[in-house]
Amino acid sequence: MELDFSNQAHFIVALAPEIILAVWGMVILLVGVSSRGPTGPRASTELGWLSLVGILAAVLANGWLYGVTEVGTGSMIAVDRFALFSNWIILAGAGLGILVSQNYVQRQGLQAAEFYVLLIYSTVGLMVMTAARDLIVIFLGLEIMSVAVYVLAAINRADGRSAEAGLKYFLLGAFSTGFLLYGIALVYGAAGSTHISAIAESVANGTAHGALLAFGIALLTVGFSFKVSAVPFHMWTPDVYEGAPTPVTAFMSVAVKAGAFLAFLRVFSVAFVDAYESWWVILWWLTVLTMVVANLIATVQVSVKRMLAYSGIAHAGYLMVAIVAANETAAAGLLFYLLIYTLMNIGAFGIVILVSDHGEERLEIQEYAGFGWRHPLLGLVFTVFLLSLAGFPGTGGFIGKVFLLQGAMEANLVYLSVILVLTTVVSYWYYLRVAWFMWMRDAPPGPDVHTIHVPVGMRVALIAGVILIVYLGIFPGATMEVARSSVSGLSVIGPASIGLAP
Amino acid sequence: MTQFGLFLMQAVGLDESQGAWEPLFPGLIILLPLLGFAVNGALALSAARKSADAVRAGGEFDFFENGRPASHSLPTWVGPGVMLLAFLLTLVNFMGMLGAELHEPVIRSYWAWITTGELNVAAAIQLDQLSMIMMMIITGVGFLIHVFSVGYMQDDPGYPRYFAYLNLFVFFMLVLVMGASYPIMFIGWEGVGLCSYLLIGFWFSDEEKASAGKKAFIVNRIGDLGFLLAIFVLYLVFQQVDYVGIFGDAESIFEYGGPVITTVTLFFLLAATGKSAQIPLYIWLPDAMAGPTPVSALIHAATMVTAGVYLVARSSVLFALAPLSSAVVAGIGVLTALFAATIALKQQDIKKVLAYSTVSQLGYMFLGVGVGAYTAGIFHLMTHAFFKALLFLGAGAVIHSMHHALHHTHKDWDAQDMRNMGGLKAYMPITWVTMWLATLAIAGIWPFAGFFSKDEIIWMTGAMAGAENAPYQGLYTVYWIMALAAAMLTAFYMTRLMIMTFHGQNRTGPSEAEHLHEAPRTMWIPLAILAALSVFGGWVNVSTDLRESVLGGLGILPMSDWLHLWLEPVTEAAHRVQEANLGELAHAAPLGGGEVAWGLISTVAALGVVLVTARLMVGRKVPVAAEDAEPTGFSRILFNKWYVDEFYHRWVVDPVLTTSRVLWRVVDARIIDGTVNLVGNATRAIGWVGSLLQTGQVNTYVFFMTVGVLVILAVIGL
Amino acid sequence: MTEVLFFVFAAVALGGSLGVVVSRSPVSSLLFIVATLASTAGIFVLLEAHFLAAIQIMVYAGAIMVLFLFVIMLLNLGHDYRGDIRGRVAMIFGFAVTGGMGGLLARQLGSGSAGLETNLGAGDAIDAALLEHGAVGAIAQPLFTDYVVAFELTGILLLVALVGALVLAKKAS
Amino acid sequence: MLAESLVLAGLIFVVGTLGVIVRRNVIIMFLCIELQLNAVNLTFVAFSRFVGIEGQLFVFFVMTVAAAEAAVGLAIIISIFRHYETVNVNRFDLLKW
Amino acid sequence: MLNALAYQSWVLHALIWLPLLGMIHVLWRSEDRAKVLAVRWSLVVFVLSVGLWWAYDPALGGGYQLDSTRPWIAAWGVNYALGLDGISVFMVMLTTFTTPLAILGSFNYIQKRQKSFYALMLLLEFGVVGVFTAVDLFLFYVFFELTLVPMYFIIGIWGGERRVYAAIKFFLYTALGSLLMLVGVLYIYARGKALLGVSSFAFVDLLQIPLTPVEQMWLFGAFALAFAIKVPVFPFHTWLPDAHVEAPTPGSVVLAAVLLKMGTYGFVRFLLPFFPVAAQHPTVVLVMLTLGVIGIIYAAWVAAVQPDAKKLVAYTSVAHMGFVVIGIFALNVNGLQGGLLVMISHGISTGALFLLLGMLYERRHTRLIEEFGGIGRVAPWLATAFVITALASIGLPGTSGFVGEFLALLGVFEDHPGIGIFAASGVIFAAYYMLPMVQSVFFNKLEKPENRAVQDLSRRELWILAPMIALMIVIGVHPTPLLRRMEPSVQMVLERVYAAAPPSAAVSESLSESLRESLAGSFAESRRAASGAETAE
Repeated sequence: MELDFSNQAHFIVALAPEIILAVWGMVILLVGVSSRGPTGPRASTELGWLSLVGILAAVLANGWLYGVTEVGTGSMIAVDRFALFSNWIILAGAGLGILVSQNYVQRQGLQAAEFYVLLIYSTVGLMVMTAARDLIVIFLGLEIMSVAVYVLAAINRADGRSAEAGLKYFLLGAFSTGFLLYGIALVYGAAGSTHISAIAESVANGTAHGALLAFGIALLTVGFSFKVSAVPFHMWTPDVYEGAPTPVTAFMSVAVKAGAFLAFLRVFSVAFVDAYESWWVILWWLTVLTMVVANLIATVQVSVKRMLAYSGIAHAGYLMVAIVAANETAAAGLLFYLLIYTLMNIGAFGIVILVSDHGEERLEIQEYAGFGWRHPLLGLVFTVFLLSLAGFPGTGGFIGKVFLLQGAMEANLVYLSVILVLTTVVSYWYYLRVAWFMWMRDAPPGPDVHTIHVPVGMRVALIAGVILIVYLGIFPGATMEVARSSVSGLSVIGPASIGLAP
Repeated sequence: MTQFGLFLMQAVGLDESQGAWEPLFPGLIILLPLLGFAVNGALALSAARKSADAVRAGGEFDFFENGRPASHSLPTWVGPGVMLLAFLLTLVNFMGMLGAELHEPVIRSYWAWITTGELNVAAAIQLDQLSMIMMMIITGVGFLIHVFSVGYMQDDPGYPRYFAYLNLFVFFMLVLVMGASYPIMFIGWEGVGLCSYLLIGFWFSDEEKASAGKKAFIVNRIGDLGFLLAIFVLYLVFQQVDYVGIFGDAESIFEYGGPVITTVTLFFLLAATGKSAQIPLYIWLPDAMAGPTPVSALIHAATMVTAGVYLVARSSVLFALAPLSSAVVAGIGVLTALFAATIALKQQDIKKVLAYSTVSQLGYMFLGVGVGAYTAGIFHLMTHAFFKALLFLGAGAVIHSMHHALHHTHKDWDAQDMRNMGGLKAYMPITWVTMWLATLAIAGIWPFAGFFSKDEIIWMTGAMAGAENAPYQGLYTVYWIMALAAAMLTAFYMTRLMIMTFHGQNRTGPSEAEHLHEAPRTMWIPLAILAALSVFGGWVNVSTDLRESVLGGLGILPMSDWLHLWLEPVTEAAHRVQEANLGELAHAAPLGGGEVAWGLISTVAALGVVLVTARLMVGRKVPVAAEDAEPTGFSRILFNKWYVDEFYHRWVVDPVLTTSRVLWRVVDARIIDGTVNLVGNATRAIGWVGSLLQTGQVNTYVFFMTVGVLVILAVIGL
Repeated sequence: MTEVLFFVFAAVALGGSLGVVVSRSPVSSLLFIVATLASTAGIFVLLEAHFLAAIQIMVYAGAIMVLFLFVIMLLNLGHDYRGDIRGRVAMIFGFAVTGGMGGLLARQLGSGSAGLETNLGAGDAIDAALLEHGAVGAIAQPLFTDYVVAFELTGILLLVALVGALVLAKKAS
Repeated sequence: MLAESLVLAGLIFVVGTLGVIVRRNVIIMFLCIELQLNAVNLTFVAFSRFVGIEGQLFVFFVMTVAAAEAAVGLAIIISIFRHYETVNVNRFDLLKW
Repeated sequence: MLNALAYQSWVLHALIWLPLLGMIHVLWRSEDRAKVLAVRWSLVVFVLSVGLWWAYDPALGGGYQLDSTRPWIAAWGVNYALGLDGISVFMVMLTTFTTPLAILGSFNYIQKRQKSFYALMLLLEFGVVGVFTAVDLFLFYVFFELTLVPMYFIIGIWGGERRVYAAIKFFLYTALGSLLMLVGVLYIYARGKALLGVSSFAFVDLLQIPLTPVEQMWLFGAFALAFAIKVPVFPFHTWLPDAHVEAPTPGSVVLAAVLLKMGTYGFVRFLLPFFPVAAQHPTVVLVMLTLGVIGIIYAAWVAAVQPDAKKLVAYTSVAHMGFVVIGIFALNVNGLQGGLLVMISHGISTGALFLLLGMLYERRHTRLIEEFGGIGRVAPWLATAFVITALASIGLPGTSGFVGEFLALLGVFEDHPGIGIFAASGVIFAAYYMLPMVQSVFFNKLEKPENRAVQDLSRRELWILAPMIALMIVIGVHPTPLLRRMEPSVQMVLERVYAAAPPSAAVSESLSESLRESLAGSFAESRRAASGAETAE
């Protein structure tokens, strides 16, 4: 039996960044485990830089892909602008994640090679997932990412909380995978294919089996909602974010969430766009619940890390508005916001990593009393990140939020927008609370025993984050254009305008 | 003063119409006191700085240690000086106007004050007969009081500040009477209130005095509200606020006795009751005696408190068009006149007696303008300015002397309590004589000034009661009787004051009595001039009926109807309205009898009261204040001023304060802010409850996820 | 015949799954699930997915479940299962929720799939492929061509799992 | 037979879900999740009969994923067992609220 | 000369960006240089802004002048568009005038972390000038929100005991409103895109969008809430006393003088012209007027019983802003002009009051009224300045406070006499709250030894207060130049409002017309008829 691969050769091009990264992951694995590899205290830093080289190569490849013409929308792997923009976001998340984790990995004595390798492979999984046009591939990408992150969450074997985080993430993740899979199965049964273009076609011309499709969509919603941590499928998030090593949390909160959202968007706005009527109400309510519940609970958190976890859930709520709105503006807003979110959230976690200088200590908000005056630059940087998270003018967070709101407005989702801003007000409380501890409380008397050393990688990440956030807050035009052109490559745009939400 | 002006006019040969009249620097009249204020104010500020340094060091700065410093000598010349210049300038203009036979007011507009939309208020002054007579009183009497003050206040460390305030007061008072529109008048209206506030509380370290100033200001503001509202209504109707425009159109636009004009005039009445201390807002004036006595003379007797009368006279057309309001004005006036007079009967503080006397006399003026006798009201305003200023200044001289005497022996007696005085005529003969003249004038005894003005008011009240078409005729009869009664009371309490102060045994104490002395020259000369005016001032306006009679000097008095004629251009519109609507006024009093007869009756009666009172009281032994028993019975009620202050406190001030506290503590802090905080706290509380669901138990998480799935499936499947 | 077999397998599968949930010992749970997997494999055969039926037995019921058993033994979990099943309230809620879900699913799937059996001739295509390539080949053909990307991805997945298991399970150095 | 298979799969799935809700032994919870996956597999196979071979391919991939998850999952369970000396999930509550 | 320098073309940009440059400069240099630099920069800004008085020419109509537009976020049609009209020109000048004085007034008060403080003050100026000069709604919103941050830190870091509570409350409360407004902004924008195909946030473009009455009502609500909280209008005012009491002196000054004006400015700039149908809906007007009147009276009463002088003045702000609100919703020229003038005058007089209270606080370290007494004896100049300012604040004629209140009340009275009467009673209560405080602090016996040590004004303090007091009097005596400059723009706003209503619904004029008519005797009627006939011919 001859196998003819000529039709598959283009995958090598289409998946160039992923392949580069995957291969690079193996290289690092080999370097890391070989006796000639880097040893001693600097090992993790060096491996980190090495991993960044891979990320950089993937970035270059991704840029190169802009010059490549796609073979057609029938391909399982998309090389459209959307996928490429998604790659930027994910690679940015991964790169920044590596930068903020170098010192941490070293001081916690984690297994550096494995750490970076898993991080790289989860990146690969994410990139595959966002580029995929076939539910099978999406599922596999998701699983690669998930399995890697399960391990990453539990990777600090010295810490029971890390293990607990890993276990919870794993158990609940696997549980949700069941729903996702079941959904895929039902959609497959209803539409007769796992390829999203084919599904879209079948949904559009009505050949898809209505009852099965509806349940399939519902279960897919559940599956994706879990990954993006939408209420009530969010309950793993705070525990896992709190327990996992902080750099992993940072990475999870941005890249993983971004990947999930991008796949979510692609599936729902391409495959199910014509079934919009059947799913938008569900998503509308999930969105509302997510925004409200997350923001409310975040107000009572005492741990900054856990607060940021709830903040991440809240942001998921904001981002889901874009999916409910299902139009070009909203989709572009989603891309733009994810980019901003990646920058600011990693930045915020970066500061948390710096403050918790001996591992997972000093996470409580009280520990930040007087922080701003002891470390003015770090305080300022953190303040910018917080303001951006809160969505304040002058930062990218604001532009992103406005972008999302515009999408909602175009879809006439007025109530949703109102709820979004009301919950944003609630969110001001907990973001500003950190700022007030930093600047308005005096540090405990006596000399500062916690000298904070900012390693190079962290410095790069923070500076890049702050500059980009402010830049995107003031001059968002070019990036917005790119985001918009990226979604116009996504073949499907939702209904222009629908009625008011329930 | 007007006599003098007349004389001058004739002397320089100004006569009858001389074509269009150009006023001479009218703006300068206003500006001069302002200039004085600026100079004195600057001196005051620098002096205060010195004094403050001393106070901070724990002592008091003695300005007179090394002779008078410039800050305490310059005001002597600047303060009265600007007043003299202003007076002379006024005089020149007055004479000019006398010769010009002006029928239309002269208006000088300096700049556009408020210009927006259709509203156009110019910073303009209006010179007409009414404002001219007021300016004469203000600058003339004002000048005299400034001179008096030099003597009275010269030892006070706040000397420059005093003159600064006094000059500022004159400035605002001139703005009040010279303004060409209601808003400009309102500037003066509130400005004089401010100065009154500052001067009452001149010795601000004394809480009682400072509070008195505050009370005056706040009560006045209640009246000012009426003023504002009246302006608003007028603007609404006329789309302008200038006198000329409003008075020109008023007759054609307003229906006689219509609701709107009644509203406007009642608002104005509210304003007037505040400024002129009429029921129900008179309560601040007795307290205002806390200020230096010359201030009481100038502000709380001669000028500011008459602003309400001026307002009504100025708006005579409007009030003429509103018979109801006029009746209310007259009613409030006569009621106040009688009411205040009863209180004055039992006061022991010399200034309090004069204060209630002022309230009472202002009541007469209100009665006058209320019955449509605008000229009579202004006439009484003028004569009252003379004799009441004299009385206050005289009282000031007495207090000054008493104060010095008591100060010498450090006796902590009240220098103002008449029970501590007695027999002062021996020590202060000039004061004694001049004050008796004023007393006779205020008592309405022929031929003193007060007789002519008061008699005309009472007579006009009677005439209204018998007018052809006058509404509320019975009411006016009552007014007339009340007015007569009040006149008798006036004669009584003034005689009582004079007897207690100047006659009988001296009660000051022997060692103190040695230090009692006559007032210095700067103080008694103004007294003398005012005394002359109190005697002769009434002769400029002997009414027609009296002119040829014995009471009118059998017609030998020159220009005896002068004020009527002089003010005719201002009041003619009002008179026209009155004639058209009221018909002819009665020529006999309600009880019959003509003006001459009633003039005689009232003079004789008043004189009788004076003589009887004097006879009864002169020999009576008066206990000094410290040993006096508490009054009992009805006199206790009078002594306590009918408990009106207490009434206001109980039913107005306290409720407002209590309500304010409730609003703050309950409504603001609990309800409104409580709601705000509740929202915040509830948000967090809900968040806290929500966080409890996050149990850390995987089973729980799974359960909630499954519930979510179930709900979603149910929504889709059902 | 097929019908009868189907219902037998179905009964065993369902009963087995219930056994997993209710049995106290992890080991018996494990045995119940093996039963379920095996009967499912039987149903696979009835649905003419022969290859899947085979690997279901070998890989799933065999290898994976043995791994489970290995871990159970390793952790020595044979005895202490008091408190393993949650309290009555949780049970009631659990049954209510899952019962509702089951009802909904059964209703929707039972009636909802009605039109599907008739209008597609995919079964014939599968039969043809089976005839042409054999049971393994019918799957292998698309697996290595159309779905080669997915296949390669499973490679990465397994690599990740390998590294992960290694990282976590190896003794701390 | 499609409908019957689908319903059966659905029921097995639900039972699996129930197991995850009511059991506290991590391993049994994991087994219940495997039950769910098995149910999905059944669904795929059932559909595959009427839709196309991709369903069967999918089952193949799901089995691979199940294997990978089992490896990692059991490793995590071993790892956590080292800290808590138990596999009872309600003891794993350091992280909450 | 202004023309020779091309002043018109760059001044607005300079006014916005110079404070920001100054901020960077301040941050760059050492701690002890900060205050001098901050004063210099803000003075430069002020000096530059003075030219606006001449550069803005009311003869050219009420539209925007000195305007310039550069694309900012092209995709959304957002422009960096600046301009001034008669309404905003004085707000800008008020800002540039107040900021240097506030900075000067903080020399003694701010002892720690000076650099950050002065940097934040300049940042605040940047934001506020931006608010008043932006003619692009998006830009406006950005600046509007931006002002929150520096103020939050100014209150929270340099404030009093409960500073954090006050700062948070200030921030959350005002943000709540402005975020709802953001939804409104984007809704309008979306409507513009949908109905006209215009992607723009420019005021002029947004004004073209035909919003339905229902939409207008909702949007009015969203905008009104945002601005009402900012103003603050009763019952949204409770953040203000807290913020004022806790804020450091300069913070209070800027808060009172400028930040509150952003709310009322929003009323004039947006509520009236953007939603004319809603703005003149009888119920809306009634509600706004009622809230304004309640604010006037209620705040005055509450102020009167405050033991804390600063809190008292804070409540008076609420009362003053009540005058502004009723002036604006009088919906006629007098009312609007009055409202705007009260804004200016309140900015100066209340700003000065806070400065004076700050000076007292620096001397005595307390704000409790009962702790003072007889201060006039030891600090006569301070007392004089305070009394003058207090009198301006309670609207004594001849001071700036009067003209505005007079016009605002007049405006209300023209169309709503009943409400006007209640509102006017505020003049009584102004005396009721202010004079007792003045008495207790400056008059009465000098009993406490601490008070005896109080120093009089220093030269610096004198320089701060002198221009403010001078302005209070100058504006009070001759407000016409201001009124003339504002009038064309005010007229434009009103034209816009009334253009939206059917002729019969135009409330203004109608009352006064009908009143005149009903009053007029037959003579006047015939006269009017005659003159009407003449014009008809």
